[in-house]
Amino acid sequence: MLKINNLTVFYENAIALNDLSLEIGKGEVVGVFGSNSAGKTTLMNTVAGLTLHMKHREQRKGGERITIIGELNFEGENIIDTKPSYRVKKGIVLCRERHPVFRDCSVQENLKLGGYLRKDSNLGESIEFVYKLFPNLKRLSLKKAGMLSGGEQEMLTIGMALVAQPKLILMDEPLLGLSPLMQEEVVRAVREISKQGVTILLSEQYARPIMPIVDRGYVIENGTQIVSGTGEELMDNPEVKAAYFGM
Amino acid sequence: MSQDLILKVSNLAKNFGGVKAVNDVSFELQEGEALGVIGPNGSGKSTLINLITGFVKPSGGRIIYRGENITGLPPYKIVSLGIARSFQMAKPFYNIPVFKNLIIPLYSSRARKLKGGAYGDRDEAAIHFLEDVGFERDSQVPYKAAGALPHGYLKRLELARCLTLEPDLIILDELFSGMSMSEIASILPLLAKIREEGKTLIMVEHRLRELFRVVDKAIVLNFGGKIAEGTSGEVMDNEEVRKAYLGSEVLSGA
Amino acid sequence: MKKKAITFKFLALAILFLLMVTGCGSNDEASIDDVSTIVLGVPTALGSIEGADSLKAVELAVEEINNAGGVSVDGEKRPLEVVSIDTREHEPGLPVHDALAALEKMIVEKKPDAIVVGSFRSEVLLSAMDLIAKYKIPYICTIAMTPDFQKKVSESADYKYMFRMGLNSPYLVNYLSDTMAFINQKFDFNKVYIVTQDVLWAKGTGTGLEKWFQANGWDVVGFDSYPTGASDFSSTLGNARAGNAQVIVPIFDMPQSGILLKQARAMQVPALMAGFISPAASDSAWQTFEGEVEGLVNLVFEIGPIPLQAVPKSVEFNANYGKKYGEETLAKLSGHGPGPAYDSIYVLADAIERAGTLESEALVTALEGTDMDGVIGKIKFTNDHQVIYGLDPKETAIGAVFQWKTPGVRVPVFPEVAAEGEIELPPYIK
Amino acid sequence: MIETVLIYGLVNSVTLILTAIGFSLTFGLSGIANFSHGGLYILSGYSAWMMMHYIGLPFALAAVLTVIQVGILGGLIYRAVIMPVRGIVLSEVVATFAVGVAILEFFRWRGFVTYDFNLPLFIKGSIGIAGVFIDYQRLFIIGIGLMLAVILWFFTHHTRIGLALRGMAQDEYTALSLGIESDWAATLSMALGAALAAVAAIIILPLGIISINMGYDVLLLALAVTILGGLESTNGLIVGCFILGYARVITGTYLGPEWMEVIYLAAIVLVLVVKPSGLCGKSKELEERV
Amino acid sequence: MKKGYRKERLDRGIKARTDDIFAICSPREIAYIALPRFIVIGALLMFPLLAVLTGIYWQNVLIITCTIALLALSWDLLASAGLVSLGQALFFGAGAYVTGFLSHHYGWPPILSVPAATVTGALLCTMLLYPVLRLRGIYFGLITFAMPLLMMRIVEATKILGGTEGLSGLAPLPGMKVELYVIITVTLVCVFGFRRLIDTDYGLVLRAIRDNDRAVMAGGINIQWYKTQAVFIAALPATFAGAFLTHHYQFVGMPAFALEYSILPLTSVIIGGTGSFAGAMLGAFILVPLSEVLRAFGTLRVVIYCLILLVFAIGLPEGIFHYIQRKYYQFERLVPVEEIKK
Repeated sequence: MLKINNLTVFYENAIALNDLSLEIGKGEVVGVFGSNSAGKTTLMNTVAGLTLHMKHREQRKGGERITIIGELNFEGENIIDTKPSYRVKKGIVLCRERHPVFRDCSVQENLKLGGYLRKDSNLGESIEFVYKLFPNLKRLSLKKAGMLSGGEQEMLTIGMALVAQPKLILMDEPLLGLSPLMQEEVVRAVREISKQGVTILLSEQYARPIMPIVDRGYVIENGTQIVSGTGEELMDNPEVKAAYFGM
Repeated sequence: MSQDLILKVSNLAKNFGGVKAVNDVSFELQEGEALGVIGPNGSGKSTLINLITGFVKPSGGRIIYRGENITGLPPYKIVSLGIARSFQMAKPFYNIPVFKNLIIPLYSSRARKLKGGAYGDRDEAAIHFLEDVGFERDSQVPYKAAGALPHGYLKRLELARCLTLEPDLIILDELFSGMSMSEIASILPLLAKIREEGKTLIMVEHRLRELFRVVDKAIVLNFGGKIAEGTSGEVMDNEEVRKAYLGSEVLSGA
Repeated sequence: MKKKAITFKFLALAILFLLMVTGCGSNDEASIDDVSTIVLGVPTALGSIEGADSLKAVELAVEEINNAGGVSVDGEKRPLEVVSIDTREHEPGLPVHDALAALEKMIVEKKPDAIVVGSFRSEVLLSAMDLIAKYKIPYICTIAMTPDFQKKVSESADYKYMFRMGLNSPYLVNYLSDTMAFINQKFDFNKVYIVTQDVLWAKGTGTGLEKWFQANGWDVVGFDSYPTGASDFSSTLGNARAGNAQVIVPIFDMPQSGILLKQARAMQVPALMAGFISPAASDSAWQTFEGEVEGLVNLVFEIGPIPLQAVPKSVEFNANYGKKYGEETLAKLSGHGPGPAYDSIYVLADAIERAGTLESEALVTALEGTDMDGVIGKIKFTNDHQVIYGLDPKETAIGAVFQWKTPGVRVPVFPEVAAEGEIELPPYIK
Repeated sequence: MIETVLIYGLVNSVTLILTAIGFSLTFGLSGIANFSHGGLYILSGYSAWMMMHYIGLPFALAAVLTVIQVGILGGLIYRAVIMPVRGIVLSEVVATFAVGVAILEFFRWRGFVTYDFNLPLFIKGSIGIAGVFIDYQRLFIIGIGLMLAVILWFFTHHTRIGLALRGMAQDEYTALSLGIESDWAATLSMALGAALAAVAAIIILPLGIISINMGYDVLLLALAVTILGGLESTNGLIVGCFILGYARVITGTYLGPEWMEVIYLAAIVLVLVVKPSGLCGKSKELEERV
Repeated sequence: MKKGYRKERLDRGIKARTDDIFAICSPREIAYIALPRFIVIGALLMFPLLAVLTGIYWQNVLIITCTIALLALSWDLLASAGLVSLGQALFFGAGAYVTGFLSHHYGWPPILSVPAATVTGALLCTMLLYPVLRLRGIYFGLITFAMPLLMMRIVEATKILGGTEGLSGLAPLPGMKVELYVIITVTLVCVFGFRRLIDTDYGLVLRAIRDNDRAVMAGGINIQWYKTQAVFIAALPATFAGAFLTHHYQFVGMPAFALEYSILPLTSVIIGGTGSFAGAMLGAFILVPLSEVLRAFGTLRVVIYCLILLVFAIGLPEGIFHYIQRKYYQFERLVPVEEIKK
């Protein structure tokens, strides 16, 4: 579905992604694991097109600060030079890290915004689906999103992406900063979404809770992929295990 | 280990526009102890720290530090009494070299008092403190711009910033968040060393396994209120804590 | 993309550099002074209506004199030349130094033999006096109105180069108080409300007027001053209504005073407006205000912008001005400035001819002895270098009070010598 | 007396709302402090006047055309001036301020300084309410001002585009990742703000005469009430306008108009000393809770 | 740009070597560091001696330029401590009025009243701003914006200090040459002094307050106190400028709080580049003479001025000084991406 070939990203002279290649098949749940500053967020942002947006903005201010080289092959089309909105239309939606929701809008409004690019009028159905997935949100639907707890905001973030009816959801550290209870809830939701046939690419640095549902995983360090394999394979790799999955 | 009371928090409360961020929280801390503060997101952990360190003025309650009422004092006075804190999001001063980041606390009145009023070589002292938390003096790292540091080092820098003030009570806000296992593993001995020096520790954490390798007891917050207090086992077995926070995952052997 | 950005940057730098160079260059060109012309400097706020009109009046006078052969200095006929510079004084937030820099630039680069029109704002005039004392150039100002000008002139001989042809605020008080006495006599009104702009000249005039009212048995219902730019006058109008004021004396030269006029009609305040509102002074105001100025009694500071049969020269001035600049421009002529600005050229020409030199000391002495008929009436200076204003154009210079009447005409009603109609109560006063 | 204060206080407050709402909206939606607001306001006045006098259009048509035209101009200003420096706040301020001053001074250069420029009233005449006379134009101001506030509220809360604009204001990158285009949203917000400035000009300017210096005053007023009310808060703007509007009329009536400005500026200083993030800006405090 | 290549910015070799002061050995390296500074100092000190060439008018312009440069420097120092001021006119006016008061009522000569006004004015401003120092960003900006307007209105409404008329005929300064040298020296001292100050540990604390005040508070530093000091230090050059120009024109009045004294320094710094002080000065030295040059355009002047301002603000958002500095210190080159990937 998505094939990333030799993706390289520079911030000024610093290299954030170094010749990274990975593949995501339809319906898979793929995990990208690595410590902070390993390049996970850059990868996610680059796939979603945000890095390109940042690059353009920096360029206008003068100075060639961000360089993106490589190929992003989504359903047979190279999307490396396309705008974020185009990618959303194609079906790639990103849930950014630290669940940044629209704080001053109500939960309901947030979800509506998720369906911003949808032309059909079945927004209500999708929102109902999200409410079914996260019953908590329904209860809070008129509350301002900024008043929600971190876990609820993460649910909302995922919910917004779902309303956009994506083919591929990118989740950047969905479990970061959540309590164990909330982590469980999110993992459950991811499994549920995957069952609907949506492809999922998620990144996480603390992989233990998410491992059971990941079909395939990549471990990256300093922008380069060092190990890849199925969930079990990764779990069995002693080096990786020590570093990323807890003792 | 002496058993003097170092911090006594009683009935602490804070409202933000009608929201009770911290509600009637009390606890005591003996000299040399280490306390964990856990709870779901938004349960008021960070606010609690902000209240103790003076970043937020409480709506009610008292904070006694070594017999002195420090409720509502400005942060710099609280620091000068010997309480230092770290931030959850380590935001260094990006454009200046790493060691220069420590000049700020070294410039404070507390650091100057400790040095007996002497000016001293601050740069040298800064490097010294960086070494303490695992930076290598002879590598390029301490002289590079702080913005280029990898996350793990940022957290170490954050810790170094606290230690520079030579505090008696250290409050660490989610030190482990965003660190990899190996990074945490390398920082644990450091925390152990700090405890050996007899310093008191308060840690806000989500990473319970790692937390309980450092602290003796913990309090659990939910919706701003304290729902449990005790050793790791006591906390873990508490039914209310499980319901509100832990879920079904069993964290044995911590 | 990148290339374009770089060229763009260099282009910007190049433009800047070019401007710097040409700026310094034009510096030298200007100093090539044609010996045969007499240079008159006009440093004023050219972006203001008073400044722009005064410059036009000056140019008209210069054209007339040059057509007649120029001014004879020491037997030699020399033409006049006008140089002007914009001081932007009328703009709020402009520091005094900027206006003074403009004045100094003109003096240093254009080397004028005399300066006319001059400062727009009182404080600029006062601080410009020190500059003029340094450069010793005869200076006839016609816009700024502060009485402190005369105080300074009489206090020190350093300031003897400065003269004023325009009205000052004490004279303004006199005119207004005389008008009020006239109104009192005519309609037996004695309840008055003063409302002024919060600037030096207007407030000073208001205070002077208040004293006169109190001394003459009037009941001053209220005295308000509005900051320049105020756009709501309901509090004054409400108070005036509640206090049953019969006359409202507005003293304003800001455009927003038009709001006062309209708002007074809208709030149906049954009082006669008599004072000075600059937007209502020109001939085109009836049209602008769609007739809402009816009944307003307004002062023209110095005649010139309004033709007065009693002063033949003012009629002539209006005709010539209309010929040169068009009737439409004539209709917009401001109520303060153009008359004396026009006359000051003739006064200067006269003084130069009498002195027979352009040397400033002699010129100042000659100016002090001025006695001639002009657009504004008889022109004579006092000891403190102020033209005397009075009620008879044969004796002194004169300002005129007119009333707006249907179908949109300005009828001079005061002073009585110059009156061409009767003052009447507008229909909205019962 | 008290009736005058009540009614004209309302007029003043709503006038303030109208003058500031364009500025505040743009700021709230895209974080752009549009310092050309005053310039656009005066430009609208002159543009409508020119359409009426040079082309001979009826006022209603000229007004509509002006609003559209100034709206488009606002969008263009974003594209040409703000986009290249987007994100550098001070550069944005300086650039838009330069545009505004250039517009104003251009008119001054073209000689638009005489007292002949004014727009006609919608309906002439006045009406007595509780013994206080008020003209229809001012009633229009109250009516249209309040109507605009309601329309804008509806627009930003219940339409797709309005929601998208608000979303963009709160978190740009999240909005981007949902397919909302940031430059498009900002252009739209600038255009809206500019159009609102034009609407304000067309309703308020008929009260008096159009003058260039008013452009600077309008900008100052807009800036003051927006910050006083708390940035990006429409409720705050309205509360701020009412406080300042009534403060002005009350001081004007009971203390003398010369104190109007002093009280008004002092009110701003006082409010900010007591409440550093403006009257309705409490989001900052909440952030610390997490 | 060529595919597979990227642009890289690298320090020039000479820059890398001269970064450490002890490494300098060759005249070329000394010149590399010192020349830009000496050219500026030299040019400024030479200016008054060239009276024949420049004419009295341009000398006058230089005085105004230095005045604005001082205000801009003051702005930049405040901004370095995170205080974005929109009201430099407050400082200017305070200095101007204090010296005006001393000179007018007590007849102090400028040599006494200017220094006294500099210090007293700065103290007064610090006291005025003390209660609002906890405000940040645009809120502090608005307060400072309102302050000079408020002062102006207070002078107007209460009629103290000459009211709307102001105080005129104050004692003059001893002559153009002395004036020029005094103000040039003060400007240079401020530029280089501030540049040095901001590099010390003290300056570091100020900059840190701007970047992350919470971290500084956690570092045990009383930021309120440091901000107060910053305001006082920053106010000094501005109050001096006010006092100096007051005696230069022998007049002080309400326009001392004029908006332009707030806007010009701000635009100067934006055009020149923030944070470097040299940028602030450069900006003033471009904008003020530019404005004078444009007088030739009469009433069109401001329009052209604004358009040029716009070109600079958009074309070089980082500021002219930073742009020049970057070109001086760094070069750019295209490198194939493969080469850097190790």
